Amino acid sequence: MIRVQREDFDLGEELRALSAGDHGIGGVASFVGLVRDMAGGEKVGAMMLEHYPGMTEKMLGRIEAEALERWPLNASLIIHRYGRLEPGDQIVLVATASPHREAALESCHFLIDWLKTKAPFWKLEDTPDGGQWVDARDSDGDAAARWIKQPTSE
Amino acid sequence: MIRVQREDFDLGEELRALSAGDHGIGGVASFVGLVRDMAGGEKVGAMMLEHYPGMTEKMLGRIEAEALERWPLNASLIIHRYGRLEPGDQIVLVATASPHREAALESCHFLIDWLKTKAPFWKLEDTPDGGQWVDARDSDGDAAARWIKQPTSE
Amino acid sequence: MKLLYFAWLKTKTGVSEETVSPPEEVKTVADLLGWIKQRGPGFEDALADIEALRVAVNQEYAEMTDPVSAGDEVALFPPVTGG
Amino acid sequence: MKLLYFAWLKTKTGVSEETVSPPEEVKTVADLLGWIKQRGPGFEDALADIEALRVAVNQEYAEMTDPVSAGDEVALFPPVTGG
Repeated sequence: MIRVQREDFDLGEELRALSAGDHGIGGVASFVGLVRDMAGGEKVGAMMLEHYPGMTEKMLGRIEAEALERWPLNASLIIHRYGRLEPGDQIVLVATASPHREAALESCHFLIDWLKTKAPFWKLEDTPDGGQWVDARDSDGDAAARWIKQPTSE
Repeated sequence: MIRVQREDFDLGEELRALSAGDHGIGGVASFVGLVRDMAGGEKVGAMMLEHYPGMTEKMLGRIEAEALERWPLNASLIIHRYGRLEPGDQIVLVATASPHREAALESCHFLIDWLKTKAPFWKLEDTPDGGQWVDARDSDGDAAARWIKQPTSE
Repeated sequence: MKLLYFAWLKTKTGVSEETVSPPEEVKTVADLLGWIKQRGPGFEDALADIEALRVAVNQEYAEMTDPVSAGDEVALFPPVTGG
Repeated sequence: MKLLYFAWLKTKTGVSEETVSPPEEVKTVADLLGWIKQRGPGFEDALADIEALRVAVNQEYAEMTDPVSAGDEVALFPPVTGG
Protein backbone atom coordinates (compact mmCIF):
# COMPACT_ATOMS: atom_id res chain seq x y z
CA MET A 1 0.00 0.00 0.00
CA ILE A 2 1.19 3.54 -0.70
CA ARG A 3 0.04 6.81 0.82
CA VAL A 4 1.11 10.38 0.08
CA GLN A 5 -0.18 12.70 2.75
CA ARG A 6 0.30 15.96 4.58
CA GLU A 7 -0.68 14.52 8.00
CA ASP A 8 1.59 12.68 10.38
CA PHE A 9 1.18 8.91 10.89
CA ASP A 10 1.18 6.63 13.91
CA LEU A 11 4.18 4.37 13.41
CA GLY A 12 3.14 1.70 15.90
CA GLU A 13 -0.37 1.55 14.47
CA GLU A 14 0.88 1.29 10.88
CA LEU A 15 3.30 -1.52 11.68
CA ARG A 16 0.73 -3.40 13.73
CA ALA A 17 -1.79 -3.16 10.87
CA LEU A 18 0.81 -4.46 8.41
CA SER A 19 1.12 -7.86 10.07
CA ALA A 20 -2.27 -8.08 11.81
CA GLY A 21 -4.00 -11.42 11.36
CA ASP A 22 -1.33 -12.97 9.14
CA HIS A 23 0.51 -15.60 11.16
CA GLY A 24 2.62 -16.59 8.19
CA ILE A 25 4.69 -13.46 8.72
CA GLY A 26 8.02 -14.07 10.47
CA GLY A 27 9.45 -10.58 10.33
CA VAL A 28 8.58 -6.95 9.78
CA ALA A 29 11.34 -4.55 8.74
CA SER A 30 10.83 -0.81 8.72
CA PHE A 31 12.63 2.44 8.12
CA VAL A 32 11.39 5.84 9.25
CA GLY A 33 13.03 9.01 7.93
CA LEU A 34 13.03 12.01 10.26
CA VAL A 35 13.75 15.71 9.73
CA ARG A 36 17.23 16.47 11.08
CA ASP A 37 18.12 19.84 12.57
CA MET A 38 21.49 19.82 10.82
CA ALA A 39 22.32 19.63 7.12
CA GLY A 40 25.80 20.03 5.72
CA GLY A 41 26.95 21.48 9.03
CA GLU A 42 24.28 24.16 8.96
CA LYS A 43 21.46 24.54 11.47
CA VAL A 44 18.11 23.85 9.83
CA GLY A 45 14.75 25.00 11.11
CA ALA A 46 11.72 23.65 9.33
CA MET A 47 11.55 22.43 5.74
CA MET A 48 8.98 22.44 3.00
CA LEU A 49 8.62 19.18 1.15
CA GLU A 50 7.25 19.71 -2.36
CA HIS A 51 6.11 16.89 -4.63
CA TYR A 52 4.55 16.20 -8.01
CA PRO A 53 1.01 15.00 -7.30
CA GLY A 54 0.09 12.15 -9.61
CA MET A 55 3.62 11.21 -10.61
CA THR A 56 4.53 10.65 -6.95
CA GLU A 57 1.80 8.06 -6.48
CA LYS A 58 2.69 6.47 -9.82
CA MET A 59 6.39 6.14 -8.93
CA LEU A 60 5.77 4.90 -5.38
CA GLY A 61 3.32 2.33 -6.70
CA ARG A 62 5.89 1.14 -9.21
CA ILE A 63 8.66 0.96 -6.59
CA GLU A 64 6.43 -1.12 -4.35
CA ALA A 65 5.43 -3.41 -7.25
CA GLU A 66 9.12 -3.96 -7.99
CA ALA A 67 9.77 -5.02 -4.38
CA LEU A 68 6.77 -7.37 -4.41
CA GLU A 69 8.12 -8.98 -7.55
CA ARG A 70 11.66 -9.43 -6.23
CA TRP A 71 10.93 -10.67 -2.69
CA PRO A 72 8.32 -12.97 -1.12
CA LEU A 73 6.36 -10.33 0.81
CA ASN A 74 3.06 -10.73 2.60
CA ALA A 75 2.59 -6.98 2.92
CA SER A 76 4.35 -3.69 2.25
CA LEU A 77 3.73 -0.06 3.01
CA ILE A 78 5.13 3.26 1.86
CA ILE A 79 3.92 6.47 3.47
CA HIS A 80 5.51 9.74 2.32
CA ARG A 81 4.55 13.11 3.70
CA TYR A 82 4.71 16.52 2.01
CA GLY A 83 4.25 20.11 3.18
CA ARG A 84 5.86 21.88 6.10
CA LEU A 85 7.88 19.67 8.47
CA GLU A 86 9.81 20.51 11.64
CA PRO A 87 13.00 18.88 13.01
CA GLY A 88 12.08 15.55 14.59
CA ASP A 89 9.02 15.11 12.35
CA GLN A 90 8.49 11.86 10.48
CA ILE A 91 8.94 12.26 6.70
CA VAL A 92 8.67 8.76 5.32
CA LEU A 93 7.93 5.20 6.37
CA VAL A 94 8.74 2.08 4.42
CA ALA A 95 7.88 -1.30 5.88
CA THR A 96 7.80 -4.86 4.61
CA ALA A 97 6.53 -8.12 6.07
CA SER A 98 7.69 -11.55 4.97
CA PRO A 99 7.90 -15.12 6.21
CA HIS A 100 11.66 -14.65 5.98
CA ARG A 101 13.90 -12.21 7.83
CA GLU A 102 16.30 -11.55 4.97
CA ALA A 103 13.49 -10.82 2.51
CA ALA A 104 11.91 -8.29 4.87
CA LEU A 105 15.22 -6.56 5.63
CA GLU A 106 16.48 -6.45 2.05
CA SER A 107 13.22 -5.28 0.51
CA CYS A 108 12.87 -2.54 3.13
CA HIS A 109 16.38 -1.33 2.32
CA PHE A 110 15.60 -1.52 -1.39
CA LEU A 111 12.39 0.51 -1.06
CA ILE A 112 13.99 3.46 0.70
CA ASP A 113 17.09 3.48 -1.55
CA TRP A 114 14.98 3.26 -4.70
CA LEU A 115 12.46 5.85 -3.50
CA LYS A 116 15.26 8.33 -2.75
CA THR A 117 16.26 8.51 -6.39
CA LYS A 118 12.90 8.02 -8.15
CA ALA A 119 10.06 9.60 -6.19
CA PRO A 120 9.50 13.25 -7.22
CA PHE A 121 10.00 15.09 -3.93
CA TRP A 122 12.14 18.15 -3.28
CA LYS A 123 13.22 19.65 0.03
CA LEU A 124 13.40 23.37 0.71
CA GLU A 125 15.20 23.90 4.02
CA ASP A 126 14.96 26.99 6.19
CA THR A 127 18.51 28.00 7.06
CA PRO A 128 19.97 31.14 8.67
CA ASP A 129 20.76 32.24 5.07
CA GLY A 130 17.15 31.73 3.91
CA GLY A 131 15.45 28.91 2.03
CA GLN A 132 17.86 26.42 0.42
CA TRP A 133 16.82 23.73 -2.04
CA VAL A 134 18.54 20.52 -0.99
CA ASP A 135 20.87 19.06 -3.61
CA ALA A 136 20.58 15.40 -4.56
CA ARG A 137 23.49 13.42 -3.16
CA ASP A 138 25.72 11.17 -5.24
CA SER A 139 25.67 8.66 -2.39
CA ASP A 140 21.91 8.21 -2.90
CA GLY A 141 22.51 7.36 -6.52
CA ASP A 142 25.20 4.89 -5.52
CA ALA A 143 22.91 3.29 -2.92
CA ALA A 144 20.13 2.85 -5.49
CA ALA A 145 22.55 1.51 -8.11
CA ARG A 146 23.36 -1.45 -5.85
CA TRP A 147 19.85 -2.74 -6.48
CA ILE A 148 20.00 -2.63 -10.28
CA LYS A 149 19.60 -6.18 -11.47
CA GLN A 150 22.56 -7.55 -13.34
CA PRO A 151 21.59 -9.16 -16.64
CA THR A 152 21.68 -12.92 -16.15
CA SER A 153 23.05 -15.20 -18.84
CA GLU A 154 19.90 -17.16 -19.52
CA MET B 1 19.77 -0.59 25.50
CA ILE B 2 19.00 -4.28 25.88
CA ARG B 3 16.07 -5.98 27.55
CA VAL B 4 15.28 -9.66 28.08
CA GLN B 5 11.72 -10.10 29.21
CA ARG B 6 8.72 -12.38 29.34
CA GLU B 7 6.20 -9.57 28.69
CA ASP B 8 5.19 -8.22 25.31
CA PHE B 9 6.35 -4.75 24.23
CA ASP B 10 4.66 -1.80 22.52
CA LEU B 11 6.49 -1.42 19.24
CA GLY B 12 5.31 2.12 18.49
CA GLU B 13 6.20 3.29 21.98
CA GLU B 14 9.66 1.72 21.87
CA LEU B 15 10.51 3.26 18.50
CA ARG B 16 9.17 6.64 19.53
CA ALA B 17 11.27 6.58 22.73
CA LEU B 18 14.37 5.65 20.70
CA SER B 19 14.43 8.91 18.75
CA ALA B 20 12.53 11.20 21.15
CA GLY B 21 14.17 14.56 21.69
CA ASP B 22 17.18 13.91 19.46
CA HIS B 23 16.79 15.98 16.31
CA GLY B 24 20.14 14.86 14.99
CA ILE B 25 18.56 11.52 14.06
CA GLY B 26 17.72 11.18 10.37
CA GLY B 27 16.50 7.61 10.33
CA VAL B 28 15.28 4.78 12.52
CA ALA B 29 15.51 1.22 11.21
CA SER B 30 13.81 -1.66 12.95
CA PHE B 31 13.16 -5.36 12.66
CA VAL B 32 10.50 -7.25 14.59
CA GLY B 33 10.51 -11.05 14.64
CA LEU B 34 7.11 -12.74 14.97
CA VAL B 35 6.07 -16.31 15.76
CA ARG B 36 4.99 -18.03 12.53
CA ASP B 37 2.32 -20.68 12.44
CA MET B 38 4.34 -22.75 9.97
CA ALA B 39 7.80 -24.22 10.31
CA GLY B 40 9.34 -26.61 7.80
CA GLY B 41 5.92 -27.15 6.26
CA GLU B 42 4.42 -28.24 9.57
CA LYS B 43 1.67 -26.42 11.42
CA VAL B 44 2.98 -24.95 14.66
CA GLY B 45 0.88 -23.97 17.66
CA ALA B 46 2.64 -22.14 20.43
CA MET B 47 6.35 -22.28 21.24
CA MET B 48 8.45 -22.11 24.36
CA LEU B 49 11.49 -19.88 24.12
CA GLU B 50 14.18 -20.92 26.59
CA HIS B 51 17.28 -18.88 27.31
CA TYR B 52 20.38 -18.77 29.49
CA PRO B 53 19.80 -15.97 31.99
CA GLY B 54 22.97 -14.00 32.54
CA MET B 55 24.74 -15.11 29.38
CA THR B 56 21.87 -13.79 27.26
CA GLU B 57 22.23 -10.27 28.64
CA LYS B 58 26.01 -10.50 28.32
CA MET B 59 25.85 -11.54 24.65
CA LEU B 60 23.16 -9.03 23.70
CA GLY B 61 25.16 -6.27 25.40
CA ARG B 62 28.23 -7.27 23.46
CA ILE B 63 26.35 -7.45 20.14
CA GLU B 64 24.99 -3.97 20.74
CA ALA B 65 28.42 -2.64 21.70
CA GLU B 66 29.82 -4.05 18.46
CA ALA B 67 27.15 -2.21 16.43
CA LEU B 68 27.81 1.04 18.29
CA GLU B 69 31.49 0.70 17.48
CA ARG B 70 30.98 -0.03 13.78
CA TRP B 71 28.30 2.54 12.92
CA PRO B 72 27.56 6.14 13.99
CA LEU B 73 24.43 5.46 16.04
CA ASN B 74 22.58 7.88 18.29
CA ALA B 75 20.59 5.08 19.91
CA SER B 76 19.97 1.35 19.68
CA LEU B 77 17.61 -1.13 21.25
CA ILE B 78 17.36 -4.90 21.50
CA ILE B 79 14.36 -6.49 23.20
CA HIS B 80 14.17 -10.28 23.27
CA ARG B 81 11.33 -12.19 24.88
CA TYR B 82 11.35 -15.66 26.41
CA GLY B 83 8.68 -18.03 27.71
CA ARG B 84 5.53 -19.20 25.97
CA LEU B 85 4.65 -17.44 22.72
CA GLU B 86 1.72 -17.90 20.34
CA PRO B 87 1.65 -17.47 16.53
CA GLY B 88 1.60 -13.76 15.71
CA ASP B 89 3.36 -12.82 18.96
CA GLN B 90 6.38 -10.54 18.88
CA ILE B 91 9.62 -12.37 19.76
CA VAL B 92 12.34 -9.82 19.20
CA LEU B 93 12.86 -6.18 18.33
CA VAL B 94 16.09 -4.63 17.12
CA ALA B 95 16.16 -0.94 16.28
CA THR B 96 18.84 1.61 15.50
CA ALA B 97 18.80 5.38 15.07
CA SER B 98 21.44 7.33 13.18
CA PRO B 99 21.94 10.64 11.40
CA HIS B 100 22.44 8.51 8.28
CA ARG B 101 20.02 6.13 6.58
CA GLU B 102 22.61 3.56 5.54
CA ALA B 103 24.08 3.33 9.04
CA ALA B 104 20.66 2.74 10.59
CA LEU B 105 19.67 0.10 8.02
CA GLU B 106 22.97 -1.77 8.02
CA SER B 107 23.39 -1.84 11.79
CA CYS B 108 19.81 -3.06 12.25
CA HIS B 109 20.46 -5.88 9.79
CA PHE B 110 23.75 -6.67 11.54
CA LEU B 111 22.12 -6.81 14.99
CA ILE B 112 19.48 -9.36 14.06
CA ASP B 113 21.88 -11.52 12.00
CA TRP B 114 24.50 -11.49 14.75
CA LEU B 115 21.97 -12.11 17.51
CA LYS B 116 20.57 -15.14 15.67
CA THR B 117 23.88 -17.00 15.96
CA LYS B 118 25.22 -15.69 19.30
CA ALA B 119 22.38 -15.08 21.77
CA PRO B 120 21.64 -18.23 23.82
CA PHE B 121 17.97 -18.84 23.01
CA TRP B 122 16.32 -22.10 21.99
CA LYS B 123 12.89 -22.68 20.53
CA LEU B 124 10.67 -25.62 21.45
CA GLU B 125 7.74 -25.71 19.04
CA ASP B 126 4.41 -27.41 19.67
CA THR B 127 3.66 -29.51 16.59
CA PRO B 128 1.04 -32.19 15.90
CA ASP B 129 3.86 -34.69 16.67
CA GLY B 130 4.64 -33.09 20.04
CA GLY B 131 7.35 -30.65 21.17
CA GLN B 132 10.17 -30.20 18.64
CA TRP B 133 13.41 -28.36 19.38
CA VAL B 134 14.12 -26.10 16.42
CA ASP B 135 17.41 -26.81 14.64
CA ALA B 136 19.82 -23.98 13.93
CA ARG B 137 19.83 -23.12 10.24
CA ASP B 138 22.95 -22.94 8.13
CA SER B 139 21.52 -19.85 6.44
CA ASP B 140 21.67 -18.01 9.78
CA GLY B 141 25.36 -18.82 10.07
CA ASP B 142 25.90 -17.60 6.52
CA ALA B 143 23.99 -14.39 7.22
CA ALA B 144 26.09 -13.69 10.30
CA ALA B 145 29.32 -14.52 8.50
CA ARG B 146 28.74 -11.66 6.06
CA TRP B 147 29.39 -9.25 8.93
CA ILE B 148 32.74 -10.71 10.00
CA LYS B 149 35.30 -8.01 9.47
CA GLN B 150 37.95 -8.82 6.94
CA PRO B 151 41.49 -8.17 8.21
CA THR B 152 42.70 -4.93 6.69
CA SER B 153 46.28 -4.52 5.48
CA GLU B 154 47.30 -1.79 7.86
CA MET C 1 0.87 21.20 -23.98
CA LYS C 2 0.99 21.57 -20.22
CA LEU C 3 4.30 22.52 -18.58
CA LEU C 4 5.04 22.04 -14.88
CA TYR C 5 8.02 23.44 -12.97
CA PHE C 6 9.13 22.21 -9.54
CA ALA C 7 11.59 23.26 -6.82
CA TRP C 8 14.14 25.86 -7.98
CA LEU C 9 12.89 25.65 -11.55
CA LYS C 10 9.64 27.11 -10.31
CA THR C 11 11.51 29.82 -8.39
CA LYS C 12 13.70 30.79 -11.34
CA THR C 13 11.01 30.75 -14.01
CA GLY C 14 8.43 32.27 -11.70
CA VAL C 15 5.92 29.77 -13.10
CA SER C 16 4.57 26.57 -11.58
CA GLU C 17 2.22 25.59 -14.37
CA GLU C 18 1.42 26.92 -17.85
CA THR C 19 -0.21 25.82 -21.07
CA VAL C 20 1.89 26.45 -24.16
CA SER C 21 1.79 25.78 -27.90
CA PRO C 22 5.35 25.32 -29.14
CA PRO C 23 5.95 25.53 -32.92
CA GLU C 24 5.79 22.39 -35.04
CA GLU C 25 9.59 21.99 -35.17
CA VAL C 26 9.54 21.07 -31.47
CA LYS C 27 9.45 17.29 -31.68
CA THR C 28 11.65 16.04 -28.80
CA VAL C 29 12.39 16.90 -25.17
CA ALA C 30 15.65 18.54 -26.29
CA ASP C 31 13.73 20.69 -28.82
CA LEU C 32 11.26 21.70 -26.15
CA LEU C 33 13.96 22.73 -23.66
CA GLY C 34 15.65 24.80 -26.39
CA TRP C 35 12.37 26.52 -27.17
CA ILE C 36 11.53 27.22 -23.49
CA LYS C 37 15.01 28.63 -22.88
CA GLN C 38 14.60 31.45 -25.43
CA ARG C 39 11.32 32.64 -23.93
CA GLY C 40 13.00 35.04 -21.48
CA PRO C 41 15.83 35.58 -19.00
CA GLY C 42 14.07 33.63 -16.17
CA PHE C 43 13.68 30.59 -18.42
CA GLU C 44 17.21 30.95 -19.77
CA ASP C 45 18.56 31.05 -16.22
CA ALA C 46 16.46 28.09 -15.04
CA LEU C 47 17.46 25.93 -18.00
CA ALA C 48 21.10 27.06 -18.19
CA ASP C 49 22.47 23.71 -17.04
CA ILE C 50 20.54 20.98 -18.84
CA GLU C 51 22.57 18.30 -17.02
CA ALA C 52 21.07 19.50 -13.72
CA LEU C 53 17.51 18.95 -14.99
CA ARG C 54 15.17 16.01 -15.00
CA VAL C 55 12.22 15.84 -17.37
CA ALA C 56 9.05 13.80 -17.10
CA VAL C 57 6.61 13.40 -20.00
CA ASN C 58 3.15 12.34 -18.88
CA GLN C 59 4.59 11.52 -15.45
CA GLU C 60 7.31 9.21 -16.79
CA TYR C 61 11.00 10.04 -16.69
CA ALA C 62 12.09 11.01 -20.20
CA GLU C 63 15.33 11.27 -22.17
CA MET C 64 16.39 14.21 -24.35
CA THR C 65 15.55 12.27 -27.50
CA ASP C 66 12.05 11.23 -26.38
CA PRO C 67 9.17 12.75 -28.41
CA VAL C 68 6.76 15.39 -27.10
CA SER C 69 3.44 16.36 -28.61
CA ALA C 70 0.53 18.75 -28.16
CA GLY C 71 -1.49 16.93 -25.51
CA ASP C 72 1.47 16.04 -23.27
CA GLU C 73 2.09 17.04 -19.67
CA VAL C 74 5.79 17.86 -19.41
CA ALA C 75 7.43 18.50 -16.04
CA LEU C 76 10.85 20.04 -15.43
CA PHE C 77 12.59 19.58 -12.09
CA PRO C 78 15.94 19.06 -10.36
CA PRO C 79 17.12 15.59 -9.23
CA VAL C 80 14.74 14.38 -6.52
CA THR C 81 15.54 14.64 -2.81
CA GLY C 82 12.72 12.90 -0.97
CA GLY C 83 12.84 10.20 1.66
CA MET D 1 31.94 -26.71 39.31
CA LYS D 2 28.43 -25.80 38.21
CA LEU D 3 26.99 -27.47 35.11
CA LEU D 4 24.01 -26.16 33.15
CA TYR D 5 22.10 -27.98 30.40
CA PHE D 6 19.73 -26.28 27.97
CA ALA D 7 17.19 -27.30 25.32
CA TRP D 8 17.39 -30.98 24.30
CA LEU D 9 20.51 -31.47 26.41
CA LYS D 10 18.35 -30.83 29.44
CA THR D 11 15.69 -33.24 28.14
CA LYS D 12 18.18 -36.01 27.43
CA THR D 13 20.23 -35.71 30.62
CA GLY D 14 17.14 -35.04 32.73
CA VAL D 15 19.16 -32.35 34.51
CA SER D 16 19.02 -28.57 34.13
CA GLU D 17 21.64 -27.67 36.73
CA GLU D 18 24.03 -29.60 38.96
CA THR D 19 27.17 -29.08 41.01
CA VAL D 20 29.93 -31.58 40.30
CA SER D 21 33.53 -32.26 41.29
CA PRO D 22 35.31 -33.86 38.33
CA PRO D 23 38.67 -35.57 39.01
CA GLU D 24 41.89 -33.59 38.72
CA GLU D 25 42.68 -35.00 35.25
CA VAL D 26 39.79 -32.97 33.85
CA LYS D 27 41.63 -29.86 32.69
CA THR D 28 39.89 -28.84 29.42
CA VAL D 29 36.40 -28.63 27.96
CA ALA D 30 37.12 -31.82 25.99
CA ASP D 31 38.18 -33.61 29.20
CA LEU D 32 35.02 -32.45 30.92
CA LEU D 33 32.72 -33.63 28.14
CA GLY D 34 34.46 -37.03 28.18
CA TRP D 35 33.97 -37.27 31.93
CA ILE D 36 30.27 -36.22 31.79
CA LYS D 37 29.59 -38.73 29.01
CA GLN D 38 30.57 -41.76 31.14
CA ARG D 39 28.29 -40.78 34.00
CA GLY D 40 25.29 -42.69 32.62
CA PRO D 41 23.20 -43.51 29.54
CA GLY D 42 21.31 -40.17 29.56
CA PHE D 43 24.59 -38.26 29.53
CA GLU D 44 26.11 -40.55 26.92
CA ASP D 45 23.09 -40.03 24.67
CA ALA D 46 23.04 -36.25 25.16
CA LEU D 47 26.75 -35.91 24.42
CA ALA D 48 26.90 -38.51 21.65
CA ASP D 49 27.53 -35.93 18.91
CA ILE D 50 30.07 -33.44 20.23
CA GLU D 51 29.87 -31.49 16.95
CA ALA D 52 26.22 -30.71 17.70
CA LEU D 53 27.12 -29.12 21.05
CA ARG D 54 28.10 -25.65 22.11
CA VAL D 55 29.89 -25.03 25.38
CA ALA D 56 30.12 -21.84 27.42
CA VAL D 57 32.55 -21.43 30.31
CA ASN D 58 31.56 -18.65 32.68
CA GLN D 59 29.04 -17.43 30.08
CA GLU D 60 31.62 -17.16 27.29
CA TYR D 61 31.66 -19.45 24.25
CA ALA D 62 34.51 -21.93 24.71
CA GLU D 63 36.58 -24.23 22.51
CA MET D 64 37.39 -27.88 23.24
CA THR D 65 40.91 -26.97 24.28
CA ASP D 66 39.91 -24.19 26.70
CA PRO D 67 40.67 -24.87 30.38
CA VAL D 68 38.01 -25.56 33.03
CA SER D 69 38.52 -25.44 36.78
CA ALA D 70 36.67 -26.00 40.03
CA GLY D 71 34.85 -22.66 40.41
CA ASP D 72 33.63 -22.46 36.79
CA GLU D 73 30.07 -22.34 35.49
CA VAL D 74 29.97 -24.57 32.41
CA ALA D 75 26.91 -24.66 30.14
CA LEU D 76 26.15 -27.25 27.46
CA PHE D 77 23.60 -26.50 24.76
CA PRO D 78 22.75 -26.96 21.07
CA PRO D 79 23.40 -24.21 18.50
CA VAL D 80 21.21 -21.23 19.36
CA THR D 81 17.92 -20.52 17.61
CA GLY D 82 16.67 -17.20 18.97
CA GLY D 83 15.54 -14.12 17.10
